[in-house]
Amino acid sequence: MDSFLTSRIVSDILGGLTNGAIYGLVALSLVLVWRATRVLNFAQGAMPMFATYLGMGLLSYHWPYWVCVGVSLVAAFAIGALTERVLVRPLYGKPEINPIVVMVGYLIILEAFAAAIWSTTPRSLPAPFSPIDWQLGGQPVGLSPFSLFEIVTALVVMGAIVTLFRFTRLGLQLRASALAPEVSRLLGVRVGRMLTLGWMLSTAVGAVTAILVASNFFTGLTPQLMDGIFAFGFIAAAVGGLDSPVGAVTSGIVLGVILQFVGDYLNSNAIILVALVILIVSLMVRPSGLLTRSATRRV
Amino acid sequence: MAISKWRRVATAGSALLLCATLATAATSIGDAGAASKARAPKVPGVTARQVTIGATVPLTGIASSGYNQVAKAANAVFKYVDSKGGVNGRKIRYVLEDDCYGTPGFGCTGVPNTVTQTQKLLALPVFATVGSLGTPTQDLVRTLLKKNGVPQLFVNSGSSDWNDPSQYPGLFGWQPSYPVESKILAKYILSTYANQNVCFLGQGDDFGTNGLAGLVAGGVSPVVTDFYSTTSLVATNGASIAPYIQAFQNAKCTVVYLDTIPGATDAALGAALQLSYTPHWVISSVGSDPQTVAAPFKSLGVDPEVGAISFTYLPTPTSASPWIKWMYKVIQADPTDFPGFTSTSPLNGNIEYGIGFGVAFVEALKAAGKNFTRASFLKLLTHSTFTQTPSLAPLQYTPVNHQGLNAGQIDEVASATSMKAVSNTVYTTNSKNGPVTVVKRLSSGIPAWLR
Amino acid sequence: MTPLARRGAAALGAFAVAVVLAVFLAPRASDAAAVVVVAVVATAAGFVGSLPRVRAERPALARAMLTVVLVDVVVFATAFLSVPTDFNLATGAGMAIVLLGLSFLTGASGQISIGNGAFMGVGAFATAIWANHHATTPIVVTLLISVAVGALFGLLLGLPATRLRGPYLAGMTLAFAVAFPAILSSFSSWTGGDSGLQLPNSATAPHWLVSLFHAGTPTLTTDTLWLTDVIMVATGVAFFFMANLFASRTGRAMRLVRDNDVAAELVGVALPRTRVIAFVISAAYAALGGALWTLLNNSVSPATYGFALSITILAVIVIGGIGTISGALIGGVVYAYSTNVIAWFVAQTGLNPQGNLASQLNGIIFGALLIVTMMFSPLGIAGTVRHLRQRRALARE
Amino acid sequence: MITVEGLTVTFGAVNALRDVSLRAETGKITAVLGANGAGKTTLLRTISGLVAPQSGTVSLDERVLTRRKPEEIARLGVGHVPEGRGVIAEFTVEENLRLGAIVAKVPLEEGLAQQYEAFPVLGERRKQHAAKLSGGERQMLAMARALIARPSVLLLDEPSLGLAPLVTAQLMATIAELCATKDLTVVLVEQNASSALRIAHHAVVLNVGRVVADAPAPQVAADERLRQYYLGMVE
Repeated sequence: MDSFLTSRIVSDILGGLTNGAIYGLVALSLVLVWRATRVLNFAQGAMPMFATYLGMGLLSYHWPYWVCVGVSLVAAFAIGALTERVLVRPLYGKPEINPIVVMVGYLIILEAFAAAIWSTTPRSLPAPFSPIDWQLGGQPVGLSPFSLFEIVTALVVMGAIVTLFRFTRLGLQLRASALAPEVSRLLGVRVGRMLTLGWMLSTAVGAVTAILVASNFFTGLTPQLMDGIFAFGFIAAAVGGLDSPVGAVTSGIVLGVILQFVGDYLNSNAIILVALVILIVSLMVRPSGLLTRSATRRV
Repeated sequence: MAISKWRRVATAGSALLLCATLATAATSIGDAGAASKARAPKVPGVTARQVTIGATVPLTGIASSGYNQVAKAANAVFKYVDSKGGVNGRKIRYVLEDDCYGTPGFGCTGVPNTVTQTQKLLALPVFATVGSLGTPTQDLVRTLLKKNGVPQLFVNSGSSDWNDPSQYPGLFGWQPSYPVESKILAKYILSTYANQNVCFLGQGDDFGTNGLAGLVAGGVSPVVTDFYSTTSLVATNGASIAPYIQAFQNAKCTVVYLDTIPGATDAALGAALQLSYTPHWVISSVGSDPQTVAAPFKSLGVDPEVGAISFTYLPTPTSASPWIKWMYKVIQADPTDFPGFTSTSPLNGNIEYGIGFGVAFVEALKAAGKNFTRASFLKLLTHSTFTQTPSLAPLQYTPVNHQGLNAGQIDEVASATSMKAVSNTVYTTNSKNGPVTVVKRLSSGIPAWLR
Repeated sequence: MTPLARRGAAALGAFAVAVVLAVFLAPRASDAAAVVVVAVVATAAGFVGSLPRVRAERPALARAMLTVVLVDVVVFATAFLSVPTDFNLATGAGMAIVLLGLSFLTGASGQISIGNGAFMGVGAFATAIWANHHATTPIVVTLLISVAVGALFGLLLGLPATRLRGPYLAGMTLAFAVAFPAILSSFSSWTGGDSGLQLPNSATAPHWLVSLFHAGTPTLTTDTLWLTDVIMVATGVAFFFMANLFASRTGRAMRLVRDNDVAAELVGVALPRTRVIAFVISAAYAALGGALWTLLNNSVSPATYGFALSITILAVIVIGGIGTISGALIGGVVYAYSTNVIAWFVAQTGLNPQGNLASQLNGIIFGALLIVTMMFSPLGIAGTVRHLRQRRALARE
Repeated sequence: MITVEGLTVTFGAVNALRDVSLRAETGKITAVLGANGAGKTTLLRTISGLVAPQSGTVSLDERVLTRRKPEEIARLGVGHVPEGRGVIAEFTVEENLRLGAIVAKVPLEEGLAQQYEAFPVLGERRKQHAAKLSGGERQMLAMARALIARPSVLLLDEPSLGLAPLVTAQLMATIAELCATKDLTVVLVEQNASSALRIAHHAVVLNVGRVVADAPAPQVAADERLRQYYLGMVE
């Protein structure tokens, strides 16, 4: 039993789940914005990165860890709200490339400002739990307290989002505003606020992700922290379907596991290539995602 | 219908004819330009009071952390020399262009590639490029600089590409080549970790392949060899390194040799930490600077690099070398680029590196005398041995060897900020199958005019 | 003065200026003669091309003339510029070709690609790989091969793209751009891995061409100049074809697709096919630009064609004017000179040029320009100029 | 009571409404009739704030509604059942109703119970997605969703569109009953003039954005000229 738990396959699965949880969270934050406002947010990695610098930067003033996490989340809410109000709102109803280009510009600016203020030298973030794998009979099992924390966090965040959407009055209004903004307004839903809220939620989910990423891969917090992760997150979201929070997290986790096996058994330089192939093939099979219910196009 | 078709064909034909005329005219005009450009100043980049030199370095992007200090440290040397009246009455203007190491990444948007940035240096013009960073990046501009007759000095890389005098007479390396370094480290591995399994991880370019070649030439045959790609490293935030480390653990390697840049060193050490895998680490000087490597681990309370073996061709900060004191003085005199640097700040490998080639350049310039040209400068350099220089052993160039340094000592990462020498023996060897020998004649102190 | 006479006078004036310049600036008689040839061709072409009757009845001819004038003027100018300026101009011209393709894709089909930097890389590597295996192939043939390879890759990626709408397509091309350097690195036996490839023959002019047009062997400087001119001519040809394409039936069909794809389908436009064609053309143009860059740089590395380049391409075309031809040309100039301008700006501000803020100014300025352009003038510089001219014309009436 | 005074709405160069005035009394059904493109829908959209008028005012009792946001107007008690019903197909029947109850002042459960009682068919299918409902059921759902908020004004845009004559008759009866029992102000926009006139108390006829008739419903129904030229009711 011990040898099974420490076997290559199990440790690949566990490692894949950890990476996949991160991909899933990025995908989830993309889905939140997409559902609310039909914008694919290319600054989805950069906005939380900025919030994380603002919040976790307080660690150097000896603020307690969890307080810094709280400040990061508040900063994320504020950045999300400001972005939606100032940058995104004027773009509703414009050709679909306009928001794409604006968000790319925003991404460039945020990363440049972060580097100008905090420099490109990585900052070390403490992991709240040990990042060292548990062992069984002297062999690592491919799972550390911190990676378990990552997986649990991803599931909790997804659960919270699903609960919010499915079972609360607020969630009902959020969904309605995304699906039928005009009808929702006629029923008294403050759609503008709901869209803003969608961006706030998404940025906060992003900030959770950014903090995990910055503590996890031994690369520390840098302005380009989320660049690579964003691409994998997008692939997960596109494969899962941009409309489905559960689909996004699920496909993120599956993607993580597949790529872990590719890295281990094939070559770790092939990870990106395989991810790209998965994306292209799945988009050819189901252009609106493998895990969405309907494939109808909105006109 | 038929008529309009013919009309179209005729139009296209006339367009092509015009283009042909144009090509003719265009190419013959080239001569006119050449003639007008021939009247350039005698020594580009050199006036009676100033020498302009330049470099392309990563000031932004993935490779910028740590490496962005190298050229600034060289510049600190130039500023220090300038404050003492310059070299032969000329001050040194050092122009740095950011090329982002040519790496992809959102953070480098709008930053042009190395070639374009080098062109900007040519436009100034510069007398030479000095200390430009990177193997792939500098490989890209070798031909361009040669074509324009611009010396390419002290390239910040240990690739053997810089030692090709017949093809590139103006190209000079500075640090010991990767094979030399790994051969000397191989000797250490053989004597200290005899009969242990060695695994090798290298960068997927000259850096990794040259390093492995030296290791093998030195008698160490790794049981597993892997090469990572920098682009994958960037895209996966270092996660792409983990499978290699896992494989090393599975192969029961007790010694792991890393030919990695600091970001990849971090990823490798981090992955091993996660797996509770504690081999003896042997890390190339390129990726072993304690301060840079320790940064992401700071909050963990553990620095997995402590105890790792590395190589250096410069005095360790804890040594008694007079150069160390001088380096502190030089850096403290430049608060613009090194704000808050005090006598207790750690002197990292990147700063030492920059000071090292900075001093080499001012010494060469001093030796070249008041009146020099590019040709006379290069001729002098190829017949020079600098014995009063920060490197452990003298810096020597010959008409057939442009590599530069070829000796160094084994050192060990003593803490998150410093290295200590394992022994004070300085070794040398060649890039081929020559033996590793002990250097008898070491560099001496600081020349009086630099003190 | 009648319009015809006015044009004639202008053309004569330009001719006179060109001749005077030529005589003063070119020291040798043969060069002066060459300059005169250029001046005459440019003036004549400009005169013919700008005739209202020609423009109305023979638009393709007018466009050809316009192309000739543009290229002539630039080539004429390069002869008197410094080598680095030439190089900048040539780099910008290569970029302009890429931008023409992207502009066509967006302007005519409403799609956006964030992966054109990678398609450039396809062309760049195709050139380097081919030249390394077949050193004797004439450069023009190598270029054509690279374009074909680029088009093939465009087709491969364009097929799934036919079924994707805006954000999905943008995301897919983004993923391609991010993955591209890593893909190149993993085929290192072909591509040279992270180090990339050098051109074997250093892109010297083909001997037949040199012996035909140059008196002796080309010197170092003429070598670069020769390349610059080749790139200018290539840009001219690319521009000419694009101008025709924009005005053609295919171009009109594509614009219909952009404006209303349901209606386009109703009137018989084959949607998937038009989308694929647009995608393939933009990829082919990108490949040509990349191939020319390889010639210009003598070498190629995967990192050059990473995500940053794709983003930069998007930035300059948006600033120039996405969906317009002139916007692509403006974008090329912006690309060539923006860093110089920003460096100058940094010097003026007195910031420490090696400091954090100064080294990030590129990003801050580019990002801000992207946002401001999209918010206030989505058609960029080209669109703004057009708008102002229309307003002035209206005011005159 | 809804009062509209001098309302002019333009889209670009097109006048959708020109100087329209009307008054919808409390507890009465006011039918707005006219051909396709007469401006009926624009009128309703302007009342509920989706369209900003060039000039003129809309008031609910004494309160001016013009230049308020639609969600505010909804919160003031104006229910709008839009053209095409606006049922959210991705939602279940109950979710649609819960959305309608966002601005309601009564507890949700009470409101749901009331609507299920009034429209038993909705109670039977409460867990089903609205996409699965028939046209008539969707119209019921749309009305129930508007009514659950207990509005004082109900704006109905072409409720009979796409329904079979029998269903339409039933629907009209329901509307009449609602109006009588709940003291609602109903503005009923219809192209199907005859069935609307059967239940309406008052009728306004629009033609190309202008009011061409404003009279008690029976009077409009009896006007041969109106019937023929504007209402397309030729026997």
